[in-house]
Amino acid sequence: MTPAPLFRIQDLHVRLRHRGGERTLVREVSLSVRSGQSVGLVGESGSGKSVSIKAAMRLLPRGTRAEGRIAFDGGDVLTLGRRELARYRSREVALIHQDPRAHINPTRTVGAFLTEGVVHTGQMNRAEATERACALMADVGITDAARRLHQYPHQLSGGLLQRVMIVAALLPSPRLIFADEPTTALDVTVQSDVMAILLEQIRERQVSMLFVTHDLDLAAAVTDRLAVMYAGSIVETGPSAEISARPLHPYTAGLLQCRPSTAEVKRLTAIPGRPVAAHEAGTGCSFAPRCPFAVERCRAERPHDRSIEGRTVACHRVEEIADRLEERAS
Amino acid sequence: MTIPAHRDLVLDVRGLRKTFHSRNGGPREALRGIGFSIERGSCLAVVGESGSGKTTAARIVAGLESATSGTVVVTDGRAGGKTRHGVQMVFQDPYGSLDPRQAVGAGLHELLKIHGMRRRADRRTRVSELLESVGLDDRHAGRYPASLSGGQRQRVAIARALALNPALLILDEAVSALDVSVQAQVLNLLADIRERTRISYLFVSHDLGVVRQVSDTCIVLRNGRLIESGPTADVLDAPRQGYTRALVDAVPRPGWRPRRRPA
Amino acid sequence: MAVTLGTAGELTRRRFASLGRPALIASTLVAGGLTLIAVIGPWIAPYDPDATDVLAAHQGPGARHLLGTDSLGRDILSRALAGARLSFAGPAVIMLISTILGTALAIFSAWHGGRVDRMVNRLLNVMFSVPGVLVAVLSSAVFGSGFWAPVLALGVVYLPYMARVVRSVAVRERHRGYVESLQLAGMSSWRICLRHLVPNVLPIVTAQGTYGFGSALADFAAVSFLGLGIQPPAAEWGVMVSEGRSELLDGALQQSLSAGTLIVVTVVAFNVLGAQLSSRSGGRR
Amino acid sequence: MKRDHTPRGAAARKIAATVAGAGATVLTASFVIFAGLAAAPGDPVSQLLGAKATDEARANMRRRLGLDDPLLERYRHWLTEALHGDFGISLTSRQEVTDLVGPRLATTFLLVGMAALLVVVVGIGLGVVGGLSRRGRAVVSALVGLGIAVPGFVAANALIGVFAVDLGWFPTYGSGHGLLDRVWHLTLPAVALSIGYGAYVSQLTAAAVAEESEKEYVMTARGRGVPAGVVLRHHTLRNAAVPVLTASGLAVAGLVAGTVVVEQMFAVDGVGALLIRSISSKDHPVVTAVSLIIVVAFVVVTTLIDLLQVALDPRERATS
Repeated sequence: MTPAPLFRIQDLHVRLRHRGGERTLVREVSLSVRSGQSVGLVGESGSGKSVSIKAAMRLLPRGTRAEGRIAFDGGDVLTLGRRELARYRSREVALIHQDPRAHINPTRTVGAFLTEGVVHTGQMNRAEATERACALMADVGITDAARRLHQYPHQLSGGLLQRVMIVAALLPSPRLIFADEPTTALDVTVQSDVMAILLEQIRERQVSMLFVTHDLDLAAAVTDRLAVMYAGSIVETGPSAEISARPLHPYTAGLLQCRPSTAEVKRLTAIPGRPVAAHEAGTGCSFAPRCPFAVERCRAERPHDRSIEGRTVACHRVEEIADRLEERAS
Repeated sequence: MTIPAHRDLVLDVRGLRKTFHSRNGGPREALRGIGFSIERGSCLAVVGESGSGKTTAARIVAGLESATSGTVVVTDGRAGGKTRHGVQMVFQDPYGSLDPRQAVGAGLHELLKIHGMRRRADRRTRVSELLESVGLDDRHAGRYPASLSGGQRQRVAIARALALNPALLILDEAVSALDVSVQAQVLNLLADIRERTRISYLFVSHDLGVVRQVSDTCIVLRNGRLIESGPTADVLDAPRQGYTRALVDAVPRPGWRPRRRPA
Repeated sequence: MAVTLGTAGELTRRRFASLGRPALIASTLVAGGLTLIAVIGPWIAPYDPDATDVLAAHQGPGARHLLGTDSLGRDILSRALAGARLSFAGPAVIMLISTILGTALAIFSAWHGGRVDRMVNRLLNVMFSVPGVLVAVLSSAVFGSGFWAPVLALGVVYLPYMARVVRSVAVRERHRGYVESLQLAGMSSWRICLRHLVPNVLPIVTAQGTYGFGSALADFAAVSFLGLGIQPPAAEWGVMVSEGRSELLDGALQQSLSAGTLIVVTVVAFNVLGAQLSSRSGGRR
Repeated sequence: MKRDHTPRGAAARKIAATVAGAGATVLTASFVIFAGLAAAPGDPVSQLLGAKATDEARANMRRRLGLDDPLLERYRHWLTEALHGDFGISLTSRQEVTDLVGPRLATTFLLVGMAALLVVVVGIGLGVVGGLSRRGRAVVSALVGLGIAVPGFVAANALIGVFAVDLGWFPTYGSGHGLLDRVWHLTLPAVALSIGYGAYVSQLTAAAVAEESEKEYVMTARGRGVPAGVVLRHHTLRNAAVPVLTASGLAVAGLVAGTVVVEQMFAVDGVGALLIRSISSKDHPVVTAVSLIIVVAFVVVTTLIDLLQVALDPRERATS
């Protein structure tokens, strides 16, 4: 048997109090990340991918409730006490946000931002933290580190600021990094640069990563495994290369086909309708209204995870349609 | 570059310069002398990263901004007034592209009315036509923007632009804010419209995949300078400039690896 | 001034707004009721508010005089009801002036942007940096006391508050795609401003106007209280508080208390209503 | 022209511009006040000499007061004198305006100081409680909502009725002699003066603290396991300080102008009461001087806030 994964989400439900009732944001999500592994969590807006990460950090906003089990190294994250939670957040995991400018306090210096995490949780004194921050800044290609420490966020470009965010994440030597759309706000060439730096650093240090993005091509290129989310649920999980080469869920296939390529021109196979949020989905498969393969059963009954070709796919008809998904593309 | 006389140009831009004067930061040159042209019925893509000047160029062509120097000639076959009715524009943000306090149909009626369509019955027919041409129908006429999805809003914005029969439609990152699955629908719609009519597009985008799908020719801008231009297929498949190469290489695709920029 | 009272008001209103729907209904009822009294007050007053009766002076609350009588024997309830009209007329005119001029200035400024906008902004800052009470008091010094001097002065004092808030919304709307595409469609600036910009800033104008009405009412009463606005023996709440002050030392609270309470209730009602309207207008996006 | 584009240069320019703007405001205000009062009805000469004076005496007085000169000339003259500390002679008491204003200024300053202390300590304190605790929020909201709606002159009446007349703890009017007696006399006026502005400050503080505690960078800090106390001090309160200090400054500036009403209410013999009295008696030299003092105090406070902002917010310091 393989050893237990470093991080595991089982049957996660996230609900939000809304006008007296409750609204489902995330439904029955299960996911695991092994030591040293990178997993991509891919979905469009409202799919619940960012909410899942916030639940894993216990950073959900007020009025939101998470149920299920989130295990890190065997311990249950959702029931951690105050002290253990602080330890988990400060030493075991780290979070890289999408918009570094909003997530770094504009009135404090870059140095204060970088070191606060390790200094105020008693992992290093300020001098050690500063020294290590300088070393890491050099590693991620930030020149003139000593000067940068005294600058304010508004004096740095977006790409540079995101590298500062990466340094902040690496500083306490975490075992798992959550990256929430870390490059979405950046230009493509900067994205490539920042992504390369991030990958280089986590590989060197054997850090695991859960990478959240809306860009399936990007996720497939930088992760070992992928989980594709739609309307608050995971519809397909499997090795990244296999999923992008041969998608088994109609939604994954649709996403791959509607993405315009830089290399060839063809009429795009669009998915009709618009992406829905978890609470808008009916009783059946949430993708059924947009799915060209949907039958009566799909609209009536929510599909369970099926194992096929070493993957997990939430589709009633996966065996029947697996081979027809690619044909549609051409 | 001389232009053969037989080419039917809808837009001809030459020597475009734009300098912004901010009060504290000193002058900033957004465009440093660029030129391009669009043949009737074709689509030119303007490609570049943030700060390249692509949006400034589009806004100058539309007449929303004035150039510091250079010429913009629009040939729409009609007598032009102060604003160029022959040029219409669709903007990036689907939430800002429509007046939140005006129903879709009322907005279209208003546009047609100020352009001389007096009879209500005529306008009603035209509104139906326009909605249909962007994949919507009369049921959407009574709706307010708040009840429409992002993709539907951009469709309405396109219908509004088409209402004035422009010779040139500027699309400024018009599909960038949409989810991929919806983006594809709108891209297909734009292709259909161009097939049906003789409209030309000026398509501003940072997304090379999208550019490849919609445009015939493209120009690459960087820091206000024109780096490279030509047929889109040539530019993207065999870029001649290092910067264009870097742009193309940075787009994730199967088998792609992110690369650090040389320091 | 870099940080604005406008922003402060925004934050402040958001606190009130958290009170929710019951607050909206209650404040609408109270504000509406008081406004109705301001219109019909003189007709429903049980006694002539100006009729003196020295023999019946200084009476406490009782069956004949529900709120008692003042030092000249006038019925306090009647004076409070009849006084509502002048007390409301002042702030109504003040808000009319500041709303119309402030909104026009804000839209003008937002539409032209650039240098015009910077100049208007500077003008507003200068107007902010002059204390309002002082302007009202000095206006009475120059033009003489009465209704119009403080009202015109306060109308100008309240203008920047309105203009600042409306301008921020108008600037945001100005640069949205729909306004620019209307320009490209060849619509005249006038039409775009009147048919598209004004409707979109109207909710915030109403909210700010309602909110400001409460403060304007208090300020106008204060000027009358100082003896520089409405003059005795006219019935007006500020005048009543002032006249009640001398009775206070004899332990007769009712005149100053009833007029004071009316002022406070009115201000609270309009503040809460303004906050509710503003949170509802902002919730659009 | 070569400009210094470093952050320090930008900050220096910003400070210079702020101070220059303040000076311009004061100068403009002084002219508007002077010109306005000059145009006001009422003849200072009759006031000084009485109605029975001969025409010759009147003409002499007019000349002595320079009333026949053009407005700008008179303003220039007045400004020169004022800059040397001479604001002329009161038309009613015939005293030097400076002698009239000087002692009263001390009383008013004490009153404003006491009220400012109340506004800042109680206002900010309540605001922080209201902004952080969800239970405290409702109580603070109600208190503050009421406080903001009670005009100073109404509050004054209630305070006099309860604490001075009924309970007899404080004097009903007057400004007292000696520091302690003065503080005792000025307590009720200071409370009346501070209620509205205190409520304003605590409301704004509560809103700013609540808003800051929902900011993304606060979440970043929490997500790194930084203890709640540190997050509160380094992020929430640190960043709320900018709007809170601004509001407090504006409130203190407002207190200065508010003395006009409250002094009248409690018969405190300060500059505010003097202003109202002088307006009623058309004593224009005194009105001009007192108004100008109030404007200067107001502008000084608001300018200090602007400068404080530049110090607190690094973005304000930079070229924008």
